[in-house]
Amino acid sequence: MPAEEIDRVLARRLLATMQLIRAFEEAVRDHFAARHIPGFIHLSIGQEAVAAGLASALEREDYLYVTHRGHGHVIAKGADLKRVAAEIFGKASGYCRGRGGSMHIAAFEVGVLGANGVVGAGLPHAAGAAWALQLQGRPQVAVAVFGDGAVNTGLFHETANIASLWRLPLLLLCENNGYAEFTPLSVHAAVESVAERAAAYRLPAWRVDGQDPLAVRATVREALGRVRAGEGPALVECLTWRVRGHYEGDPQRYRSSTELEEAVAHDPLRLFAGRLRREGLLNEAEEAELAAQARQAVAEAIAYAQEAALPDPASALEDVLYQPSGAG
Amino acid sequence: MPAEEIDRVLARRLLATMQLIRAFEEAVRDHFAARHIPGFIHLSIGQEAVAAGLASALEREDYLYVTHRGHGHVIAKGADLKRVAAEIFGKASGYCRGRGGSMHIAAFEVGVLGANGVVGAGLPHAAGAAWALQLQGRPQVAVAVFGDGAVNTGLFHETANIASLWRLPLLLLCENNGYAEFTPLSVHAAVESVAERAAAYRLPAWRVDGQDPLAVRATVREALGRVRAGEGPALVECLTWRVRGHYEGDPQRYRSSTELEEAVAHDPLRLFAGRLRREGLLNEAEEAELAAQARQAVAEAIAYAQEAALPDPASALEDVLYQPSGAG
Amino acid sequence: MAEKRYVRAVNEALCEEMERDPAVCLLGVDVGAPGGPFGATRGLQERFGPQRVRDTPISEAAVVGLAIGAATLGLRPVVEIMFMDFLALVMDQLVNQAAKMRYMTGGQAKLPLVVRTQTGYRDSAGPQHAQSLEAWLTHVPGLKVVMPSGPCEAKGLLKAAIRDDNPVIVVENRTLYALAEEVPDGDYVLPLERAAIKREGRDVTIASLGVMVREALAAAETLAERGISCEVIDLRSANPLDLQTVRASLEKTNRLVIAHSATRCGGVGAELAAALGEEAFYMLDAPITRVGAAFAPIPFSPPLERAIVPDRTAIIAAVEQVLAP
Amino acid sequence: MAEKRYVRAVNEALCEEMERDPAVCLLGVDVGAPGGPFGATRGLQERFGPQRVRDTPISEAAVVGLAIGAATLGLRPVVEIMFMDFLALVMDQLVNQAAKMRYMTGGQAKLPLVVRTQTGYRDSAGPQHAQSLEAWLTHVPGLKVVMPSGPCEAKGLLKAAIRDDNPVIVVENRTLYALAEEVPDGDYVLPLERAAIKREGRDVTIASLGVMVREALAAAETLAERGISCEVIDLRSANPLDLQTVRASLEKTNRLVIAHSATRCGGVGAELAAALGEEAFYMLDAPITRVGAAFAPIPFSPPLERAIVPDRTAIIAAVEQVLAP
Ligand SMILES: Cc1ncc(C[n+]2csc(CCOP(=O)(O)OP(=O)(O)O)c2C)c(N)n1
Ligand SMILES: Cc1ncc(C[n+]2csc(CCOP(=O)(O)OP(=O)(O)O)c2C)c(N)n1
Ligand SMILES: [Mg+2]
Ligand SMILES: [Mg+2]
Repeated sequence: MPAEEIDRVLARRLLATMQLIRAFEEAVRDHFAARHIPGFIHLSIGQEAVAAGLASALEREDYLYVTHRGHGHVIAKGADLKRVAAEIFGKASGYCRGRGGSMHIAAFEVGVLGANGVVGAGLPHAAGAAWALQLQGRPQVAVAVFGDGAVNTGLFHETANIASLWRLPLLLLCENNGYAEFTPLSVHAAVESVAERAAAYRLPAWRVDGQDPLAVRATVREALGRVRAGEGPALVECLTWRVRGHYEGDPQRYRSSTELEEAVAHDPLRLFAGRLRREGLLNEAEEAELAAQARQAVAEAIAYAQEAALPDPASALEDVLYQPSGAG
Repeated sequence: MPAEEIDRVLARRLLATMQLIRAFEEAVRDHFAARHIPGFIHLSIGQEAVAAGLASALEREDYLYVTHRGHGHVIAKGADLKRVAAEIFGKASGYCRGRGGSMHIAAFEVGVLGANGVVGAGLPHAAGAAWALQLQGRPQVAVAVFGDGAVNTGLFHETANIASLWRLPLLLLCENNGYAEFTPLSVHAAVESVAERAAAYRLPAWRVDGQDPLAVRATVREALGRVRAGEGPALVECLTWRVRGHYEGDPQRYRSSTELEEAVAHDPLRLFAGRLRREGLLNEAEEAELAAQARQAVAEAIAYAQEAALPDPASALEDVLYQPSGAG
Repeated sequence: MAEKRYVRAVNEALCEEMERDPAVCLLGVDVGAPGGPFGATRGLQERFGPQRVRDTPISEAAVVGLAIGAATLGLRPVVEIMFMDFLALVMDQLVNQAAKMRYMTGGQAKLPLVVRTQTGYRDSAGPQHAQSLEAWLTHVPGLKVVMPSGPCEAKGLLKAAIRDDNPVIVVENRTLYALAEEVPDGDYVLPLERAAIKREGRDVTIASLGVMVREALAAAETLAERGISCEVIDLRSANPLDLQTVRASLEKTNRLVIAHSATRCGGVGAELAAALGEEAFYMLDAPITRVGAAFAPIPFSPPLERAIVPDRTAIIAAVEQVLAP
Repeated sequence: MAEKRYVRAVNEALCEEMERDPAVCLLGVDVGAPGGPFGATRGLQERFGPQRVRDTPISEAAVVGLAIGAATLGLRPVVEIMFMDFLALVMDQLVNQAAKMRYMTGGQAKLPLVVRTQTGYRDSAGPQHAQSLEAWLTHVPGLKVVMPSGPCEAKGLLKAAIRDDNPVIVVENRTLYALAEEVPDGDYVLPLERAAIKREGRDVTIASLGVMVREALAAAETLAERGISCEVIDLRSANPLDLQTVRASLEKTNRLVIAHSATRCGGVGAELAAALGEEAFYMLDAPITRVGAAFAPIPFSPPLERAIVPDRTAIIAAVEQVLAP
């Protein structure tokens, strides 16, 4: 982060977002372990600065596609925490009426158009949204979030080429946490830097410390400056650390304890809060209060989700197709 | 082509190969127009120097995967002209018993493991063959030929990444004729140079005049030197000119007459023969004799194909699955 | 009303819908400046501009993905997949994405998206350019699939597909592109989910799909000369299947032959036969008999291809079989 | 012979075949060092080295393509596709390439290639991780497809698949991975193309596939208490379907219920019902009745998922229905 003065309000907002994500995912972790949540869970603990920094650089009307590890982005984009929690708990009042769960949260009202259980599959959707924006002459952008593993899918390549060729208002945002499931980057990619691969599509690219929300924000703003100016898509690679396993329950046998310690040492919340304190922007009491607010919001959301009604089995056949009102 | 001295025998061999391909494809063109040949036909007229140069740099035991526009490569690799012709005419004695036709000629006996009607789909097959060679500790290489259009398929990307990561003995040989069907390169690719895209996979890459068989040969030899030495895959991009339409019958409305004249002006046979004459390696009588030999071989092959028996309809259900001998 | 070729009817439908609704736009390999590999989009880029009629790279999966994203934002994209065989490249986007998007988002998404593709055989297109794969799609909740059997259907079903708010796959037939018949001008829209009776008859019902409707009509003609009266149904839709229309016909004929181009084993005919074999069990005077391609890839050489793919002769044989005492 | 879990039986089959034949090698996301997402390949990279047990990038289509090329040169690759839903990403390589390769080259190619994948439901895996898509493959000439219903089949069918010289898709079931039963040690190989009678009975035949074999057996148990005797067939293979075994059973029972996890419409049961509805028409005392998933994507939330997917209760209801006077 450049040595410009940090805006106190912004800094606290970023910290608050990160705390909210963290508190939420820790609650999800615990409730999943207690078998209150069905299915699989992929947590972004350790990666919160990417979601907070990115979302802070977006307008509410911008569109966002996220991944299986998407809770953080959905929350940062402003989704209703209660409905996110309800979805993860499989409840009828969840964003997707309990049909999607953790891996498929979409919150159209805040521009989150979908998560995806198929790695890479959401990339062209974001490009298609960008194409629609371009055709409709609207000022928004579309953002695709994806991991380092997704870069090896054919869809990354096809999408990047088309987006560049058509100068789409699209931001490709890679969360490079060094792993695709249990496989480290060096075993799955011929080139360690995702940003380096962008040249093959004439995409301007940035590589940034994904543990620093201000750096992420600044880089995304710079990239989006070009995108919004009609200069075509851009790619931002955020280097980040996944603290938990690929999914909850993953014993992470493939990582040394040193490596895990290093991941924890890169905790973006601790690092950022520490820095704000050092720069006199936050004292311990304020930090504690922010954390308490986050925990409070999460507790309410989880309580809501736990009490919310399960979907009616009779609704299972609804919405397979869109039916114009009046039709059978 | 570097100013080294041209080997007379080699030069004539290259010219003879190009003439053979040209004569063959002209005959195919005419017989297709006369409705003696069923299906679709994609000719490589104008691109013969790539096939001749490439094949001259390969060993008979090396493996080759070609495209829908593959007659030239199959012939240059040494396939039996009669069986190639018979396949194109849909006859029982064709390489594929008439099941494949022009778009699917495989000639395993000379290492041609397949053409493909799905653009890009053969690329991973070549990489898989290369992986087998690596595992088996054999000295051969595998070569995938593909067009500029194929570079935009997801499979190109996935294959290039894996091949580089695994250091496979694979040569990726792109015939960049500037068109995918009727769509020019500038409309289908964000980056005009295919070789430039190789960096995204840390692939060493060369760009060469595909109208000059000696240049193609020298470049392929250089690239294969690395590949055979175990340094992993390489990419060679041959810039070439397609003279005919995408398929026979294509009126090429999308190309200006100037452009078509330019393509014809790049005729590799005329250029190469002219150069050999200028350098005193060939006189007109010799050139005519080589051409006559090619025409003669082609005439025999076509006559053979025309007279060859059609497949027995009763054989249509054979070889759907491999049946161990003795089994039902 | 004027005589129009099948491919021209497609073109007219696209043109009219693009006129009517600025949200309609086209995507695909060579659909733009070249006017499509078979001419179906000829003149449309000139008319509607390169933004609405976009040539794409050979990146079929991404192109369907783009259409999904664009449809979510209110466009009504029509994607062309050049050969139906290449649907194999886009199955994830069609099945795991488009088909489930509305359901999976709890109704938040609406996906007005059309994929046009074509199939055909007896033209030696070979093993990778001649398959009829609609049965795969019949198995997928969330998609609609139609197979126009002639110029009228080509226009009327495509217009309906474009106006529908769900992903619809339209499977044209290239061997019919040059076929001409009277096609209504202007707003001619056929229902997507309903079969049509193409010929009335008493003795046997022939339920057919796509190009096999033509073969079934030809077979019925021949059989009529032999005193056998066939009712020929054009199923039109492969997903959903209009069981009701076929069932109603069976009430009259009590005998059913199903004919499609696709491989017989596991084809749409299997579902139709199974469903009616259950529902209409006590109505049947003879086993439901299916006509389809033999269990082999479709070979290139004409005598081999003819040995694999079905035609009117096979339908005639099947009808005679279900009538055999 | 010892008690082994399903996933362990898979592991044993792979290990033994790799010992037996140095041409056997494994490919897939996380199959190497991590030992597979479900532990099926645990210990194999340590034992056979990283060249024969290769972790791949998330590039499923290319990985199946690699296996095709390698098989052509004499390797016997076993590819793991993590979830059956992701078969949608490799359909071109499976269908347009692997399945046709031998045929299309006029017999020049031999393709000893295995694709292992898995499916399952009732674990809230959600719409993109719970599909049973074998019906697509039933429609494809040139492939073999098996669905092991238990640990013995998991071992015996996988070994047979690896030894077969054709592309074989093996569809395991993750919800059975922890199930243990006695599995023969060493060379235990089951035929790929034959169904097995899992329980003899007189009144109704239940033909079932994969995990539904277990549900069918449980249903048969319950029905036996009610005096109804069911013959339970494990079809094992989805391509080809062993019609003969089912037909032979029908000769005795004259009533057939078919049960699979996949969406009922267009599932394997459709082909089976259609084929037997034709062949065994005069043997049937009641309509052939199918049990399968309802026509919707598979939702995440448990009560919704239960509403969509079939179980023993549905089988019991179907049996009672075909026995209703
Ligand atoms: C096409 C596909 N292949 C495999 C999987 C299984 N899978 C789920 S997440 C994942 C790893 C993704 O890695 P990355 O893109 O880096 O995202 P991260 O999990 O690190 O956030 C894999 C292989 C999948 N969901 N989709
Ligand atoms: C996946 C796929 N999409 C579309 C086609 C139709 N098609 C056949 S050849 C071709 C163009 C290929 O261009 P290129 O790779 O440059 O090869 P060239 O024809 O120029 O030799 C297209 C689009 C196809 N065969 N496969
Ligand atoms: Mg990652
Ligand atoms: Mg080209």
